[in-house]
Amino acid sequence: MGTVTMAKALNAALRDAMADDDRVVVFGEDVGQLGGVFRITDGLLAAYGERRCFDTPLAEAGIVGFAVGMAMSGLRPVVEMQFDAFAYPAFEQIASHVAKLRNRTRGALSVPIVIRVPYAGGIGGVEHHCDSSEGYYAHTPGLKVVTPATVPDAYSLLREAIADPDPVVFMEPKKLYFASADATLPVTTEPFGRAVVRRPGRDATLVAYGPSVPVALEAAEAARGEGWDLEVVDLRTIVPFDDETVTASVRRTGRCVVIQEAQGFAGVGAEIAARVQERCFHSLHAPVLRVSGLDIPYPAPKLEHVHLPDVDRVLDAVARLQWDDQPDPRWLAA
Amino acid sequence: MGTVTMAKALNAALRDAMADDDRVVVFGEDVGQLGGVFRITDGLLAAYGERRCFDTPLAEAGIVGFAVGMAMSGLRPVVEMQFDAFAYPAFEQIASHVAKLRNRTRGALSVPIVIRVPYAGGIGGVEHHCDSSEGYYAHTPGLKVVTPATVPDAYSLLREAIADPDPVVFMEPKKLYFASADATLPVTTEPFGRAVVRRPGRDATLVAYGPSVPVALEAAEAARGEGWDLEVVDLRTIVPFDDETVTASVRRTGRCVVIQEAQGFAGVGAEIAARVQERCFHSLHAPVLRVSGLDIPYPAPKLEHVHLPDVDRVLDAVARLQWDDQPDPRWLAA
Amino acid sequence: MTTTPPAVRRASPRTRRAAAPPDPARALLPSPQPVRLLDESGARIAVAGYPEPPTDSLRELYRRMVIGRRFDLQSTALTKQGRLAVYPSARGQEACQVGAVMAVRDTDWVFPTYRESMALVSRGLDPVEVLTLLRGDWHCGYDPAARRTAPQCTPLATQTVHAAGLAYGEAQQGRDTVALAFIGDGATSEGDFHEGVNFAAVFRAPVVFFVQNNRYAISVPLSRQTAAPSLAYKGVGYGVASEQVDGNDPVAVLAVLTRAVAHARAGNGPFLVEAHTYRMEPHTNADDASRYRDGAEVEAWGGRDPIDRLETHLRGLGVLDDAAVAAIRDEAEAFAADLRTRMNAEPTVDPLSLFDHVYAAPTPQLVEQREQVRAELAAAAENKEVAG
Amino acid sequence: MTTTPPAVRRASPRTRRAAAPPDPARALLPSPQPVRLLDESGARIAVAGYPEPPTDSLRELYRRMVIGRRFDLQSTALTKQGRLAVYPSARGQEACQVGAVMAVRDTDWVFPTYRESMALVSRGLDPVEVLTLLRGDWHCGYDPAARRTAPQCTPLATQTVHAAGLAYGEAQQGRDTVALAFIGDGATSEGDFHEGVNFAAVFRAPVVFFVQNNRYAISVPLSRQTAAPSLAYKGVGYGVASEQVDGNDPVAVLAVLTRAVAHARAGNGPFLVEAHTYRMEPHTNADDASRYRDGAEVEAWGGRDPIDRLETHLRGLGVLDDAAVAAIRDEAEAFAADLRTRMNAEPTVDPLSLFDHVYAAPTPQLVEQREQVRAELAAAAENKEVAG
Ligand SMILES: Cc1ncc(C[n+]2csc(CCOP(=O)(O)OP(=O)(O)O)c2C)c(N)n1
Ligand SMILES: Cc1ncc(C[n+]2csc(CCOP(=O)(O)OP(=O)(O)O)c2C)c(N)n1
Ligand SMILES: [Mg+2]
Ligand SMILES: [Mg+2]
Repeated sequence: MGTVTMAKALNAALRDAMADDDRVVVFGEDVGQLGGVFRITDGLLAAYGERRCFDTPLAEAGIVGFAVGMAMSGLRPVVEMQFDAFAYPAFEQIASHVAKLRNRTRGALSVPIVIRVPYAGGIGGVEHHCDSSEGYYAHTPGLKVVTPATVPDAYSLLREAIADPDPVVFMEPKKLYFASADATLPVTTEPFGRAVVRRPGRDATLVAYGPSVPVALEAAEAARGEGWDLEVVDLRTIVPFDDETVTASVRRTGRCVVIQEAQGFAGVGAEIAARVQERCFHSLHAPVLRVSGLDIPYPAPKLEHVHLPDVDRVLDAVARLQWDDQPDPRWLAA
Repeated sequence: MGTVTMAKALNAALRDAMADDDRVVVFGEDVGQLGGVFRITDGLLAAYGERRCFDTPLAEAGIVGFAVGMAMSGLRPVVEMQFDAFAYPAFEQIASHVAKLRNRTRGALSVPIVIRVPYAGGIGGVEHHCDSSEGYYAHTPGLKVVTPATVPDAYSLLREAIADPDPVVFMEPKKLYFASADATLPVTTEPFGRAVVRRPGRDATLVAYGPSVPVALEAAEAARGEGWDLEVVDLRTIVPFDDETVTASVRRTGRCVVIQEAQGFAGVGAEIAARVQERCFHSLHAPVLRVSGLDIPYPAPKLEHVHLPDVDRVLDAVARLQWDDQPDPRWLAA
Repeated sequence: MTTTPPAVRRASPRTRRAAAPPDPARALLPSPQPVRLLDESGARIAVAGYPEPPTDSLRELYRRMVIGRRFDLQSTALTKQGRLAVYPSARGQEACQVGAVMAVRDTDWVFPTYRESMALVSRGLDPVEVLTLLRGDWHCGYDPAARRTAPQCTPLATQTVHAAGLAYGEAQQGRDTVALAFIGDGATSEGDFHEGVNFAAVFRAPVVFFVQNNRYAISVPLSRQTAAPSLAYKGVGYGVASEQVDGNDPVAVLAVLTRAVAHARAGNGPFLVEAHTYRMEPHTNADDASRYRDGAEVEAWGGRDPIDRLETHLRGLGVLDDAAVAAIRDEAEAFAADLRTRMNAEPTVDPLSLFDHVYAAPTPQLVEQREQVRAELAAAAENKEVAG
Repeated sequence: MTTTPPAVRRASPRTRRAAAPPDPARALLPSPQPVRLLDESGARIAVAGYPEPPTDSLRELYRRMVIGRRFDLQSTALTKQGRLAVYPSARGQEACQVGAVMAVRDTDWVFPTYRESMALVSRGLDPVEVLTLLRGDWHCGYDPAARRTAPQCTPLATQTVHAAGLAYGEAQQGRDTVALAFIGDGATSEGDFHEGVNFAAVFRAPVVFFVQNNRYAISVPLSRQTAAPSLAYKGVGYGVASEQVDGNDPVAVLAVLTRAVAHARAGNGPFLVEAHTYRMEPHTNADDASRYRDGAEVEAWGGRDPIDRLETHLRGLGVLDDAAVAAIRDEAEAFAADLRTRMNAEPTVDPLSLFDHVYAAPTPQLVEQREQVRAELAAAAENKEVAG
C-alpha cells in the first residue's frame, strides 16, 4: 500500500470495522462533518451516514454514558475524547460504570466500547491538551489499556479493540499521528497482551510504549556509539501486561530502563519497575531505572522539551546502570 | 483527654481550625444539619453557623469548583466528598484546576483547599462506597495526598492540611473512623513529608499507610512467632513522599514488603517498590514485594475479606523474602 | 448542517410587536401546580389531558402498592435482623414506585436507583434477587439483560445517560423500546442529569425521566438543590416536554406516566416528570432522620397516604370491598412470609468467582492472582482440617 | 431547614382553577425573541426595561470594539508569522466581547475562556500578557489576582463553577463583587455548566453567566447542543432570571448586560444571558471551517457587522464623524503596531522555573528532579561551549 500515516491507519481501521460489522457506531465531538480535529474519523459520515457516525452534544460524561447505554442495546460504540485532559469529565462514567458493569452483573451485561484518547505531548499544544493519562486507566480494573507505537499496530490494535468483548481505552500518541511508515493495510499484528521486541540487544532492556517507543529506538541507536547494545521492548498493551516478554528480556540483559512520557510518580512505569525487580531480581545487575516526565503539570510549549524523556535522558539512565558494578553514588549519598 | 476515636479527632481538628481562622469554611453534602454521614462535621453548623458550615447541592464537581472560586476570594474551604467513588465526578476539577492553578498562574493564584475523602473498605459497604482512590491523586502533580493511620495524626495532619498553602487530598480510612486511642488533643505530630517508624525491627521493613498500617502492625506482631523482627513504616503523607525514612529502614533491614488496600496495578505501592529498589538495590536481599488489593473492582461485602490485604497475606509475602537467599521459585518457573 | 442567521427567519422586532409569534417554550412548560386526579380525601378531580386509567389498572395498581409496602416493611425488618446490610426504604413513595413501572411494558427498559427495590419487585423481579445487592452477596442479583432492568444505580444521576443511550440505540435498531429512568430530587443537581436529559433531547430518544422529589437528599432539603419554582421547569431548557404531578396520588402518577411513555414511544422525544412525594422512613435504616426533620412534618405527610387515597377511590367506585382488600393483604403477607423464609438461607459465594467477570477472559495478571488466592484458600482449608 | 408539604401552602386544584395564582416561572423566562435596540441598519428600537446606555459609554464601546477587532486581526496575522502557536478569533463577536466587560467594574471578576482575548484586552490587560498562553511561554501571562481576571479557561464550562464560588465568597466577606462568566454555546452542554448555574442560584451568588452563542462548537452546530427554543430558557430550570439578546447589536448587549450585572449586584442572584452571534473566522487558525459551513452563511453574517451598526447609530446621533472615526482607527493601528513590535521579541523562559510553582515549596522529589535537570542543562551548556 506504500506510505501510510498512523492517522490514516486509524481511519482505515474504523472504516473497515464499520464495513464488517454494522453494530459499530462512531461518535463524539466533531467526528462527523469535520472528521475529527485530527481527521481520524474523516469520511466516515459520508461513507456510513448519520446513523453510524455522528456528532454529539459537547459533554464527555454524556458521550461515555451514552455509549454504555448504546452498548446495552447491542451496538458497539467507538467514542472519541477530543484530547486527553478532556476525558476527565467522563472519569466517573469510566471508573464506576464502563470498568465495572460486567463485574457488577456477573457477565450479564458487557460494555464492548472503545474510548479513543489522543494523548501525550510533543506537539506544542497549550495546557490541558498534552496530558499522559494512561496511568489513571491502567490503575482501574476492568479496563483494557492499549497504545500503538507503529502504523501497523495502530490499525491492528484498533480493529482488535473494536472486536474485543471488553471496554478498551485506546490511547493514541498524538505526536505519532503524522509519522508514516511503509505498511499494507489491512494488517494483523500480535494480539492484545503481547509485547514485541522492536530491536534485539544484549546489554540492557528499554521498556517503552506509545510515544516513547521511537525515543527508545533512537536512544538504542545512539547507544551503539557508546558501546551499548540495547534491546527495545514495545509493550503495545499496558493492560493486559506481557510479563513474559519483558521478564525474558531483562533476564537475558540483566539491566532495564523503563520510559514513559507521563509524570513518574505512581504511574505505569512504576508498575513496570516494580514487576521487573520482583520477577528478575536475581538477574539484575543494577536497579531498574525509570525515565519519565517530571512530576509537574504539563508545561507550556516552550518548555515541553525539558519535561519529555529524550535520547539524552535515556542514555544518562543507561549510563547509570552500574556497568562497573558500582552502586549509584546518588543514592549512597542520601 | 482519654480515649478518642479518629472520627472525633477529625471533628476536633475542623472545629479548632475554624475557631483559629475564620477564613476556614466547611461544606459538602450532608455536612450541615446531619453532621456528615460519618459525623465528622458534627456540631460545626451549630457552633459556627451557616456561613461557615453548609450543605451544598448534590454535585461533586460543583463542590470542588465552588471551593476553587471561594479560595480565589481568600477563603480556605474544606470540602467533604461523601465516599471515595463519589469524588470521581469532580475528577476534572481536581486534575485540571485544583492541581494546576498555582502552576498555571506562576503562583499568583493558590488553591489552599482540603478535599476530604473517606476511603477504602473493610466496613461491609456496598459497591462504589469502598474504593481506594489515592493512586489517582498521587499520580497528579500539584496535589498533596495525606492519609492518617492514627488518632493523633488524624488531628494533626488535618490541621496541617487546612493551614497548608497547597491543595491537599485528605484520605480518611473509613474502617479506622471508630477505632479509638488514648490521645490528648490538640496534638502536633510530625509534619507533612515525614514517615514514621511505628515499630522498629531488624529483619524486614513493612511500608504501609492509612488503613493498612494496623494490618502491618498486626502482621509484625504475628511474625514474632515465626522468628521475624519486622519494622513498620507508616508513610502518613504519600505526596510528598519520605524517601529518607523509607530508604534508611530498608537499607538497614535489607528486605521490604509494601502494603496497600488499593488494587495493585500502577498504584502507590508500585511507586514505593520502584523507588525502594532504585535507592536500596545493593542492600536488598530479596525483591521488594507488594501486598495489595486484587486487580478487580471492589467486591461485595461478603467477599471483601478475600480482596483485602490481611495478616496472612502479609506473612506469606514476608516468607517469600528469600530468607535462605534462594530465588523465588514462582518467577523462575515463568 | 448549516444554520441560518436569526434575522432571516425571524420577523423584525417591530413586526413582532404587532403580531408576536406564539412562544415555542409554552408547550414545554409543566402545569404550574402538580397534576392531581384524586384529592387528599380520595375524591376525583377532572384534569384536561389526563383521562382516568382503566379501572382494572387501578385495581392492579392498588394490589401492587399494598404488596410493595409490605415488601418494604419486611426489608426494613430484615436489616434489624442482620439479614440485610442496608435498606433504603420507599415507604410513602408507593404511588411513584408502582405507578411508574406499571406505565411501561416488559420489553421497555427500567433504570432504577438504590431506592427502587419496591419498583423492581412490582415489575415482577424476584425480591431475593433484588436484595442481593443489599444483602452484600454481589453487586446485582438479577439478570439485567433478561429483565430489561439496569442494575440499581448508586452513583447518582449516572443512569440517566445510560437510559438516553439505550433508548437511542434501541430506536436506531428499529425497536419501539422506551427507557424509564428513575432519579431523586437531589441527584438532579449532578452534571450527569443535565447531560442525560440533553442527549436524550438532542437525539429525540424515547426516555421518560421520572424525578421522585421526596424533598430530601439524605438530610439536605430541596431548597439546597434548586431555586427553581419546581424541578419540572428544567424541561424547557432542554426542549423537553415536562409535567409535575402529586406523587402521592396514584391515579395521577399512573395517568401522567402513561402520557409520558406514550409521548416518548410515539417518537416525540423524551419527557420529564417530577412527582412531589415524601419518604416516610429515614434515608436508609442507618440514617437518623430526626437530625434534620421534625415529627410534625412526617406526620403531616403520613396523612397523605397514597394507598389509603386509592383505596377510598376504588371503594367509592365499587371496585374494592372489605373482602377484596383483605384478600390483597393476605397476598402481601404471604409474599412477605416467603421472602423471610428465603432470606434466612444465606447463599455461599465462591471467592474465586471474584476473578470471573472482571474481563470476558481473565488477564495473565488475574490468572496469577486467582492462583494465589486458590492456594491461600486451600491452605486455610487444610489448616482447618488439621485443627478440626 | 424543614419543608412544608405542598398541600399546606398550595390551594386545592379546584380552587386553583377558579383563580390560578400567577406562575412564578413567568418572571424568569427570557423575552421570546432576542432583545434588539438597533436594527440591522443601525436604527434605534425601543424596548421596555432596556434604556439606551449613556452616549459616552456607547462612544467608548465603539472605540474599544474597533481596537478589539484590530487586535484580533493582528493576532491572527501573528499566527501566520509563527509568532503565536494558535489563536481563537472573536471577529464578529466584538459587541459581546467588549459590551460584556464594559458592563462590569475593575473590582469585579471576569472568568474568560480561550475565546476572550479580545475581551481581556478591552478590559485593559496587556495584550502581550494575554497572548502569553497562545505564544506558548506559560499557561497564563497576566496576574489574575491583580487584574481580577481568572486565567483563560480551556476545559469547557469548568470556569462557571469557579465564578459561582468566587462570587459567593466575595459576598460572604461583605464585598459587592460581581463575577462575569463567559461561556460558549457548545459548553452549555457540559455538566459543569449545570452545576455552576445551580450553585450560583441556590446560594444567590452574584454571577452573570454570559453565553456567546456563536452557533458552532468548533464544527458542531447549535442543533446538536440543544433542542431548546433558546439556551436562555435554561434559566427558569434553576430559578435564574434570563434574557436573550442580539449579540451583534452592541447597544443591546451593553444594555442587557448592564441590567444583568445590576440584578446580580443588588443581591437578586445570578442572571443568565444568551447572545446570538457568529464567529466570522474558523474556530482557530488551525481549523478549516469550509468543512462544516458554507460561504453564504458567513457572508450573510458579515452583513450584520456590529461595528458598522454602532457606527451608523453614533453618526446618526452626531457623536461620531469622519474625523472621530479616523482618530479611533489610528489609535487601533498604533495599538497593533506596538503589539507587533513587542511580539517580535521572544522572551526566554527559565527551564528551572518549571519546578517553582508546582507547590508553594517544592517537594523533595521535585528538588531531586530539579537538580537532575540543572545538571543536564549545565552539561549541555558545557558541550556547546566545547563545540563552539
Ligand atoms: C455521585 C454520588 N454522590 C453522592 C452519593 C451519596 N448519596 C447516596 S444517596 C444520596 C442522596 C440522594 O438524594 P436523592 O437524589 O434526592 O434521592 P433519594 O435518596 O431521596 O431517593 C447521596 C448524597 C452518591 N451515591 N453518588
Ligand atoms: C472539557 C472539554 N472538552 C472538549 C474541549 C475541546 N474544545 C475546545 S473549544 C471546543 C468548542 C467549544 O465551543 P463553544 O462552547 O461553542 O465555544 P466557542 O469556541 O464557539 O467560542 C471544544 C470541543 C475542551 N476544551 N474542553
Ligand atoms: Mg430525595
Ligand atoms: Mg460556539
